[in-house]
Amino acid sequence: METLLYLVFGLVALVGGVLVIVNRNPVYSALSLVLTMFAVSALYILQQAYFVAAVQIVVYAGAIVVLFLFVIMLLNLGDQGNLPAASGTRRFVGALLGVTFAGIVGAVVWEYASTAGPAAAAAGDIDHTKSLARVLFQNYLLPFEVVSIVLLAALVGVLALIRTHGRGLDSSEADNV
Amino acid sequence: MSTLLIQIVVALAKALFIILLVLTAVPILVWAERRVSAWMQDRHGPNRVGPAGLLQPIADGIKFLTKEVLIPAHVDRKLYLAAPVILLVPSLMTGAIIPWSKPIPADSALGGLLSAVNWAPDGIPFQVAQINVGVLYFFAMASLAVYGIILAGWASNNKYTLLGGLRASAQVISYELSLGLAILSVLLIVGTLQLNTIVEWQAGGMWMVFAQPVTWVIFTIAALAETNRAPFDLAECEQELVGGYHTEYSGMTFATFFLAEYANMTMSAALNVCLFWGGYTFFGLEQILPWWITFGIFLAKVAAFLFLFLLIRWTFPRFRYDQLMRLGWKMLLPLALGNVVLTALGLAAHEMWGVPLWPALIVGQVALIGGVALVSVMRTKAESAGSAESQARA
Amino acid sequence: MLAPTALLFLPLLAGVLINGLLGAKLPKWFSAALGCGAMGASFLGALIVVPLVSGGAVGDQVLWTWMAAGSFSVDVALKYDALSCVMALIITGVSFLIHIYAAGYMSHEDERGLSRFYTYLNLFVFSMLVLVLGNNYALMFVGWEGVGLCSYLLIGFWYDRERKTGDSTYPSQAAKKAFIVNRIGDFGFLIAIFLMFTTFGTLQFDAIFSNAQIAEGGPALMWGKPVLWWITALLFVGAIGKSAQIPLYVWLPDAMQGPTPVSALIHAATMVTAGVYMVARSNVLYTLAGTGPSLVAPVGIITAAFAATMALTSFDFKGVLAYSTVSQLGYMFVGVGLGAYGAGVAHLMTHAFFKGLLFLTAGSVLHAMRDVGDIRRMGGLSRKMPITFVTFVVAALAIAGFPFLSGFFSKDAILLAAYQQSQWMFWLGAIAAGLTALYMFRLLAIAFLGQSRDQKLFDAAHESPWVMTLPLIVLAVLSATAGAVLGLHEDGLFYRFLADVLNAEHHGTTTMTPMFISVALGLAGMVVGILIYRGKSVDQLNRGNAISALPRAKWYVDEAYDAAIVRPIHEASRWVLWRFVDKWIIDGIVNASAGAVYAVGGVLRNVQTGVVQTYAALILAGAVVLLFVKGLL
Amino acid sequence: MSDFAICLAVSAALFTLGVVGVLVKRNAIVVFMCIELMLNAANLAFVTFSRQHGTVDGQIFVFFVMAIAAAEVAIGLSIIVTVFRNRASINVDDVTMLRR
Repeated sequence: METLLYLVFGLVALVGGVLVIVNRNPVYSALSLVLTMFAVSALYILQQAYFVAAVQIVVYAGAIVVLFLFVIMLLNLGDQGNLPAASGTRRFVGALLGVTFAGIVGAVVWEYASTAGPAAAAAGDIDHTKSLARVLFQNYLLPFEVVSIVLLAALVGVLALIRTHGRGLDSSEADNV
Repeated sequence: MSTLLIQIVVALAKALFIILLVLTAVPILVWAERRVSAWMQDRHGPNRVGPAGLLQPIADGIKFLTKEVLIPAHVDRKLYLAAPVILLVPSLMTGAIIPWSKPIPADSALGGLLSAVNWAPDGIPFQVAQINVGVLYFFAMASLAVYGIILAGWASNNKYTLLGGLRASAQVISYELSLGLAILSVLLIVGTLQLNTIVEWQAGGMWMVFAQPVTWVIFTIAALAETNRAPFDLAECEQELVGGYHTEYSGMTFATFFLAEYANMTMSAALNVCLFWGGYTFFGLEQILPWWITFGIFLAKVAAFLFLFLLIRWTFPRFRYDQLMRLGWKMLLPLALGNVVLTALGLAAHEMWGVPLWPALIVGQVALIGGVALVSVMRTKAESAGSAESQARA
Repeated sequence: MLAPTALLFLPLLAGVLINGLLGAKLPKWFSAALGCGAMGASFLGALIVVPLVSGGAVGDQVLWTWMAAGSFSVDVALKYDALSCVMALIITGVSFLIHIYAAGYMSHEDERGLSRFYTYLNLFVFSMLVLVLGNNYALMFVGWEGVGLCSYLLIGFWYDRERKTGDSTYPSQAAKKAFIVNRIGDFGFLIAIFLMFTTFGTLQFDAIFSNAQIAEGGPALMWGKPVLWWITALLFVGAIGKSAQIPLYVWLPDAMQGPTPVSALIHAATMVTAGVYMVARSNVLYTLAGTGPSLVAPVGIITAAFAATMALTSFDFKGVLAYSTVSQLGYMFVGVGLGAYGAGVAHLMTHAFFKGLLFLTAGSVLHAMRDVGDIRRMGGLSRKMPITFVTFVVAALAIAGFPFLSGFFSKDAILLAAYQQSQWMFWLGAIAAGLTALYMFRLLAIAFLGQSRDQKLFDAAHESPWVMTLPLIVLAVLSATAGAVLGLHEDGLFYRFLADVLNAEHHGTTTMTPMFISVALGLAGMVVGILIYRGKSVDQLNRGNAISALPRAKWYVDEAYDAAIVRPIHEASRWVLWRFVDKWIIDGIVNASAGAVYAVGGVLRNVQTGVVQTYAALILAGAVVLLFVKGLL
Repeated sequence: MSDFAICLAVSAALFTLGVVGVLVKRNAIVVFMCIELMLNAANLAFVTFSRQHGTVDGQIFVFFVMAIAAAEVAIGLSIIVTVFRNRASINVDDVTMLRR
């Protein structure tokens, strides 16, 4: 029963991934991406990583893809948004490389998965948000702080990047919106 | 296997009940809105169809249903039709984690029926899903609501709708932060993400709002903005954008947007009640009252909140876009951050030095209010000094 | 011992750094005062060292480890013993006087020039102290190269002076010549150092000297000579270069292109004696190897006589003195070569006094004569510059071996050693002593006595200022009295002081015969010099004869070198190295590698599309290959 | 086929899809989406291994990846906006200044 769910959601994730690439319209690509996100989130839930699943939705679906959509619409690309796919050669090379890569990775995964035993016993503790927080803020406190600095840097970087000289942000951007 | 199937059936039944509940609430809300607005503006409002116009929403609904769904040319058909549904579904899904009443005791008729398939000593929770990341789930679903708006705006292939969609997405992303931070301080105090536990924590009249008034204010404002209700309804402001993101919609598709907006309001109010106003509890009375009366208490509280939303809508003028952004980023966000810090400090004082919890939290809130007052006074002074200076220079 | 060491070295270092880095911005008086002050402080340090050393044995002072690689380890360490502190005292003392003198002599330079001059001068003394105080051959070599560098810089001090018409030498040319000729000697020195390391496993003096017996008994290295013979011979090659002996003396006369204080300090008093010091320092080796009598002393005595002939025919004031220096250095090598190390060092010291003095008087004269050094345009200068004249006379008497002046003691000690060991060397030395007196008094007679030959220059001539005459007087006093005061006579104070370091050897009995012979020849030379050359006109001076033609042309040594070495190298470089090796082989390699890079780049350029995805694809391809290889392994 | 293997296989396939998308697509925004796909694939693998090993460290890593992804998207999209402002194009083939 559970394995069926794994298969279904895995399949949905892959279909979403394929659609991201196949769709010519970036808006559809973004929506396909959301589909994948949901499917992956479902896989997290199946593996009892509830908190990660929720955060996955909040961050990826709720923020990141919305940002994508926001930019797509802000640029208002019109026909330009529907760029034709790359040339035949590039498609071929890309596909070839991808298939080779997938083959190798698949072989590795298969080898590993077939030798791996059943899931470890401590799984009961995995779903607990508190234990997650404890590990995060004790064992990984320094990386956590570093990540916060990275985010700050990104914030400053974005401001520096989109600054237009001589024009305030409020007037120009706000008017467009 | 069969147990699982029955569990699924029960869950589906609960879900269906809640959806129906919300969908029933919407016509009443529509009617209430029109009557309240009329009352506030000193006019009659709808009063022809049925007693006091009570049947007016039904007449409207029939009209929407029978009207042709007009699909303009040059729209993206699929997304155009999907957008209202995408908007409605997450708001209905939100209802899954709301504890609508106290657990249904096993010795009651309904409880007996349910416990036959799903035995629980403490009774059957009147809650579709007791997810252990409950509040986060609500948060996730709320953040999805923006897709409906943004897709509607884009799919309509109309500059007004597009602008409406953009505004909505920016607004929702901005206020999500304050909303999350406001919820965070509640979570810090209770120490769990499960909504029923949060409600039980407040049993006996120790409602969160008494300990966290500032948090409640932040939450309410952010939630209003999240639901695109006035005074934050810039995505659909008639004066600038005709009808905003739903300009191109008509008939049942338009009705779905309507439905979604009121469903959103209801869920937002329900969460507000759960987090801050004790949910189904009422000063300990819920211990002795039967579960369906606590359900009634909960509904009454939600209704009161909805009434508050209506009052706000018809009282406050709409924000300008830059004012909206300033409020979100420059006032609410710092305030929410400070709130979290002070709450955490209060909790730390409680846990480490044994300071009683409530005074510790209240002191934090008072300090926050004092800080806000100080900053605003200083800013006013600086502004007046600045203007005096500029006048002198002029 | 650390305090005197610091006093010896640090002021000079400070002077070098301050004058070198900030000199152009400092006022001239400050640069000069800084240079002289640093020198004076260093002299003070040397004065402190002497009683410490004479009071008892002072061991080597290890400052820090310079370099260590495997068994090879060299310390920056100083050796304080009688020899090194005598050398330090001579160097700092004479240098101090010359520093002061230079303040007057170089007063026409601008701020840049003056500070540069004092920078080099201080750096020179610093290097010289490293040379004489180092306790191993590596550190000695550092000082050796340091003084060589300073010599190069100072000879070429007026590097911007053009080639004078009809003159084959000019400062930058002379500087290069000195540097390159010295390289030949340094090459020998370096090989000697390598040999010592492979033989003894160390470069420290004491360790080498105490193990020298082993090497002496070892197998023959080449041509039937033991390794120690080669070591000492090659060391002496270094000394030949630095101390201007045959066949590498040619750089020294040209080095007179430098400022006169430099000639006095470096090319008379201190640097050129470094070779003598080295041989004296290595006396244990030389005594064991027997190289001294067979190689060092013959080279020295031949140089002494040979250079004297050229001094006799030169018309350049400083040129006479330069050849005289070469000649006197030859005497010193005779001393140290014949085992009379004390005598050699004593002559080194007295020579520093009187030859320094002679050069300073030369500077004084040049100063007065507007840098005209040709003695045929001088004459009668004794009337214009009495102090210079008197000090010159004292110095000339000292170098000529006039009884009881300093040169008398030191030169006769050397001639005594020669008399005891080798008759031909003694007679050649005695003749050279006579020639020394002859050319000195020839110079005296032409330049200072008689009538002026260039009235315009004569009228403008004047006595030098006190900063220049004061060192003259001090040095004159030293030249006159050093022998008697310091006890340069046999078994005197000086020799007893040095006895620990220098194993004085006594051959046969002491005799007065050589002294009488050399004094007689010297006095004869003086009288003859005065009589012949006093009041000669320019034409009479120019009129040469068969005997004087060859030495006047400097025996065509420069020309011979030019034809035998310089030209072949030039031509070979031009036709083989440049036209063939450089143009075809080296340029070919360079161009071929550049062309290969260009060709490969031309192919790889296609990868550089600027499209990020191409790069991503390449990265992925690399990852695939890596994974594949990893899988295969 | 165990659940574990399914998740890993999905992860690998998703990653490959992302790679192919990055290589093939021309629209810079979609290229970014494909990068997100790859990150998600990695996250899925993290969570799967975390479950397999019975520790939460893998999930912690997912948070870090998400935080970095958020930063990366913010920067990346603002770069795209800037490029679009200057060149009126979001075709990655048009942005070839790396060549010079």
